Amino acid sequence: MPSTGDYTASELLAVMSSRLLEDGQIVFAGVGIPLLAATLAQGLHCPSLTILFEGGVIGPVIEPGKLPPSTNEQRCTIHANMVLGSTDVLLLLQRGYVDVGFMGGAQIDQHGNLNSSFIGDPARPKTRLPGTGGGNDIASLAQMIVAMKHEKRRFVENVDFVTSPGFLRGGNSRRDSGLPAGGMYRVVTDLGIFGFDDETKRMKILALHAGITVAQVQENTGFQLAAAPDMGVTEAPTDRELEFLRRLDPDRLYTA
Amino acid sequence: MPSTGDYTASELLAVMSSRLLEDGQIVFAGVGIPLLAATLAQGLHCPSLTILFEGGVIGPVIEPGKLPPSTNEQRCTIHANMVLGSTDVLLLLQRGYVDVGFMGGAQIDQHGNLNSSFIGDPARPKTRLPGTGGGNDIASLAQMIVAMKHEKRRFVENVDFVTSPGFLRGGNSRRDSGLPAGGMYRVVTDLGIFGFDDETKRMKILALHAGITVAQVQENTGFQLAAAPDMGVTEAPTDRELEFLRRLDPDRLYTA
Amino acid sequence: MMSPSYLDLRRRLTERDRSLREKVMSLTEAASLVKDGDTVGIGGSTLSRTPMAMIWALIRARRKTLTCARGITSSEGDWLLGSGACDRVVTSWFSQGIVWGISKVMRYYVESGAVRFDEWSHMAMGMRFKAGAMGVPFLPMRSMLGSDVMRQRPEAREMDCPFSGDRLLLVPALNPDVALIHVQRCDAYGNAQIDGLQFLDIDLAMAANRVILTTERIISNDQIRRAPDQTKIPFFAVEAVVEVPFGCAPHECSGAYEPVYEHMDYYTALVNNNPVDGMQEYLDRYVYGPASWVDYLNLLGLNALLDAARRGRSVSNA
Amino acid sequence: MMSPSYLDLRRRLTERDRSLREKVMSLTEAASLVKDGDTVGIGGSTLSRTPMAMIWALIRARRKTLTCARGITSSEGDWLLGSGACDRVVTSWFSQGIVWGISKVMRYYVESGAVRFDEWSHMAMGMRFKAGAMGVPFLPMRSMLGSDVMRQRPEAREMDCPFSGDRLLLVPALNPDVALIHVQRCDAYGNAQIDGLQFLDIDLAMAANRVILTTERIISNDQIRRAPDQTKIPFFAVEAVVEVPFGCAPHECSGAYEPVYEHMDYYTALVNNNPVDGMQEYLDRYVYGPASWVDYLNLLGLNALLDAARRGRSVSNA
Repeated sequence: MPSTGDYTASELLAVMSSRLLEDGQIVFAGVGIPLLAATLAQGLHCPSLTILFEGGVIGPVIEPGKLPPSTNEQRCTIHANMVLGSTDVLLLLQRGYVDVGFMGGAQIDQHGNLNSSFIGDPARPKTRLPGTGGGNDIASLAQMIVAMKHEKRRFVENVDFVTSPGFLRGGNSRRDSGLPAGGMYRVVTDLGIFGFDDETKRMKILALHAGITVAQVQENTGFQLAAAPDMGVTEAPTDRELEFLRRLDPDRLYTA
Repeated sequence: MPSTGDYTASELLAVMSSRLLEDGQIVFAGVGIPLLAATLAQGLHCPSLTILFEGGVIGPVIEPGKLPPSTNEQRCTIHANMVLGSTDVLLLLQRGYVDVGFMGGAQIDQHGNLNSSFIGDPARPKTRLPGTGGGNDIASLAQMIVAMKHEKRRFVENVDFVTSPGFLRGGNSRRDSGLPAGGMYRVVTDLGIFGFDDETKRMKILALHAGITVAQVQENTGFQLAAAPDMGVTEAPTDRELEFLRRLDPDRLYTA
Repeated sequence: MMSPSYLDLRRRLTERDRSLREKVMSLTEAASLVKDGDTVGIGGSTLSRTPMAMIWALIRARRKTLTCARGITSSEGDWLLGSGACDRVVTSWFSQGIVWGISKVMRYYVESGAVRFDEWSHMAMGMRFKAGAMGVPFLPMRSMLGSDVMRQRPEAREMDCPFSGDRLLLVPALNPDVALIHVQRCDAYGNAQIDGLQFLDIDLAMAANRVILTTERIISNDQIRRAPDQTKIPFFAVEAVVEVPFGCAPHECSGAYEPVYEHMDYYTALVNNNPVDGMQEYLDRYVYGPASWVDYLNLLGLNALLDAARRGRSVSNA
Repeated sequence: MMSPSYLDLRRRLTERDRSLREKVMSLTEAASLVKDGDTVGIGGSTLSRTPMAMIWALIRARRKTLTCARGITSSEGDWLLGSGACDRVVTSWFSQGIVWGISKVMRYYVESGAVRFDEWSHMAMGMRFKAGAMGVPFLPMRSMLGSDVMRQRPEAREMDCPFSGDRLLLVPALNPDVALIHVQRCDAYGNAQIDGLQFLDIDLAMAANRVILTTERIISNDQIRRAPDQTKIPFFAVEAVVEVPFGCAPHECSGAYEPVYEHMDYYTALVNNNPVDGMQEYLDRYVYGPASWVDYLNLLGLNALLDAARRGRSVSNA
């Protein structure tokens, strides 16, 4: 039996982001924390949540202990309602079928732009990262939840490279670039839950996890973070949530 | 046993057009005479001819006595190599996979344009015909063979309405309209075989069936037909061809 | 048919309950999901997998001013025009089928100007549904160019390709309010499997704002999940599931039955002889008269249905 | 990668013998169909249905300056870069897989400037193959807009939609010289069936000028004709058929085997430790060394293969 307070940062991320999902939604989930969190939500409070995977899967059933190593492998298809082409599943985003895109992130900025392409100058990069995959498509076409570790090097004022668009340069710049739908909805970290100002589209603190202070968050963030006036404190992961998670990922593939 | 000379106009059309096909070709065939002729060619001199149907069929085997009533029904799919969406099979034309498009025609003009939409002024038509179906797509994107009865009302100077493009207004007008590929190759009628002048793109007589005169053809044609300098005479349908056809269509569904 | 904005198009999907829920209902209930004036996409082609039972139910529900879009239109188009349910047809071809020739019903209504017949090439119909399914406002294609079919469709636009300089035709997305599609089998949620010819149905289903499925039989969701790569339409596109054996009669359903040719012969003779009175007689006797679809089938005759089924099986077992 | 004219594109198809003919050959013979400098489209995605045996054969044939295009690139991309076969990658993502993290081989070659990495979104890769398959010069889409991914790709063009006024991105068709695709089964002519995830393979096959199929097993044309609606790639697109059981190892083939994880662990540790020498050691031992693909499999070990097959079956029977 886990006791409250006894969980990893990854478990915290999974639990907190799972609570943001609502029953009946269609969620386009990446592998890792998003997959775990969506499955957790489905198991506990969203029985009719539908999960989509980029490999081309609609409505799979993730079996405890049999987590897929990517969203492009046959394990993702077990007991699914439909298996279709990768382009076709991505087009569901464009057609407007998807309520929430749910991804991890390597680097994010004040406007919710994500970088998974380059560290340093893209012309002569220090590090060539893997690239966008479907991330750009998901972030361009759906409301987004991003789950990631909160570190200063990951929360930067402006990303070196906008791989997956948040609100671009803030204000209406996203809409004006040809992206009228979707946008960053929530960023979930091991320190708190973040949203975006309706007008400026800058990131703001919505809630902090128990025991975390604004100063701590600011210290780990490369730009100035406003706090929502009604900023709250999240409820710690419950035993029920943690038990479910640990049954799901007994080998701690994604929750170590 | 049929004796030479003892055949219907439809049989003549089927035999004459079947001889224009070459082994190894991919033929997009309409129902009726084209289907019969392609199957006849496959049976007698083109063993590796591949037939496509608009309904979404690649490489069917047409069984004698089981002719499909359209190219959109399950009979078309018997022993086929592939069944695919209608758009996908039509896109094979656009991609360039098809050697020959092979259709019947209701009305044709001097430049090989086909009309299957309107008789009379399209704004207040005397007769609303069924329309293009895939005819426009086939004629726009492939080399065409058209098999039809030779009557003055069907061979007109300019069709009332260009449903399926031949060479449009002749010369380079087809290419200049955005149709760089394909075009009318042969028109086969119960009087002869017709081609098109390389420059003017006007219809000309390539060969007449035995016993048919140029005067007879001209009499049944609503525009002036030139004769190719090397105009020939076709060889009458052979017993072998007629026997094959009659086995294929014992109920004379398409050869009455 | 003014195309809605992209955000409106998305909103029409997200307003629906897209959760995995049962949606089995009667033909009458399903018919109530279609409103007068709707654009209705019709699955199948010519005599194949036509959602006849659903069209029959729409006519009984006295729907009016529908715009009906189908790749290839056949005698179901007659019914829609002759009953007054439809006053605009968007299609590439409208005839009763090659065996029976051109539809006199279509001619009567179109030539008199009572019904509008928008002609597109078959591929253009496919591209329009595909654009709708993809969530883009148009797709480019290389046919219809230069023809009078194009000239009659100012809704399509010519373009010189910015990459190649090629002349292209851009055809606008067609997103029907509702698609009527008949399948061999689906589950109670609407996950559908389709055997044999698919026609334009997959793109039509994804282009439509919602799908009404009729099905030869309802199977369990477990059966669907055993072969998810055989699912052709996902449940969340579907708003209604109606189990209707012989739901395409007198047309065919691949692997289940061929057309009921006797009835087609009787029907075409009747309506072509007199497109108005003949059709009225047919509708009174076969559409408004029967108490149920099964009663309609009874009028076709069990013997004729079993013969059609025997021929259908023999084709798929050939 | 200058795109050929439409007529050239068509000519490259019509020059081929597209008749129904047997085209079964060895990996070595199939490799000879690929020329230095070709653009090669690679089927499958990440660790799934990767045509590993064919890539292995291309490296042994010492192909150079290939441009390799794939939706999601994994360790097969390492092989192509590390062997010098490929100097340009067109993809949306290049990593060894989430379990092993970012590819140090990719980093070494891309960061040093030796290899060009053209990044597109995954949907853009799909649209580019789809445009190629459809025979149009571009397709419109609604993502990549506003991002730096778009800014790095002047080959794509923004457009204000003439219908809706919406901003769209037009992505150019990608028509590879050759596509390498692994399938569960096909006949000797190349009619292919694919189980489970299809990825971008159907569009890739139709976009390419010719397809080299590797297959777990060759089945009879009779079997194909019994279920023609299960054929996913038509024979006339295919130029070579090579029967290669375990042809995706150490990656997976749906329903047949899962990845050989032990070997992936060994491989990634070796090459990430030293992307040049480690890769050379791997290539010498596993690619250039073995006399045949079966010998390569022997180095992976029969026990590991049977375990992967047991896991693959258990997934498909779950």
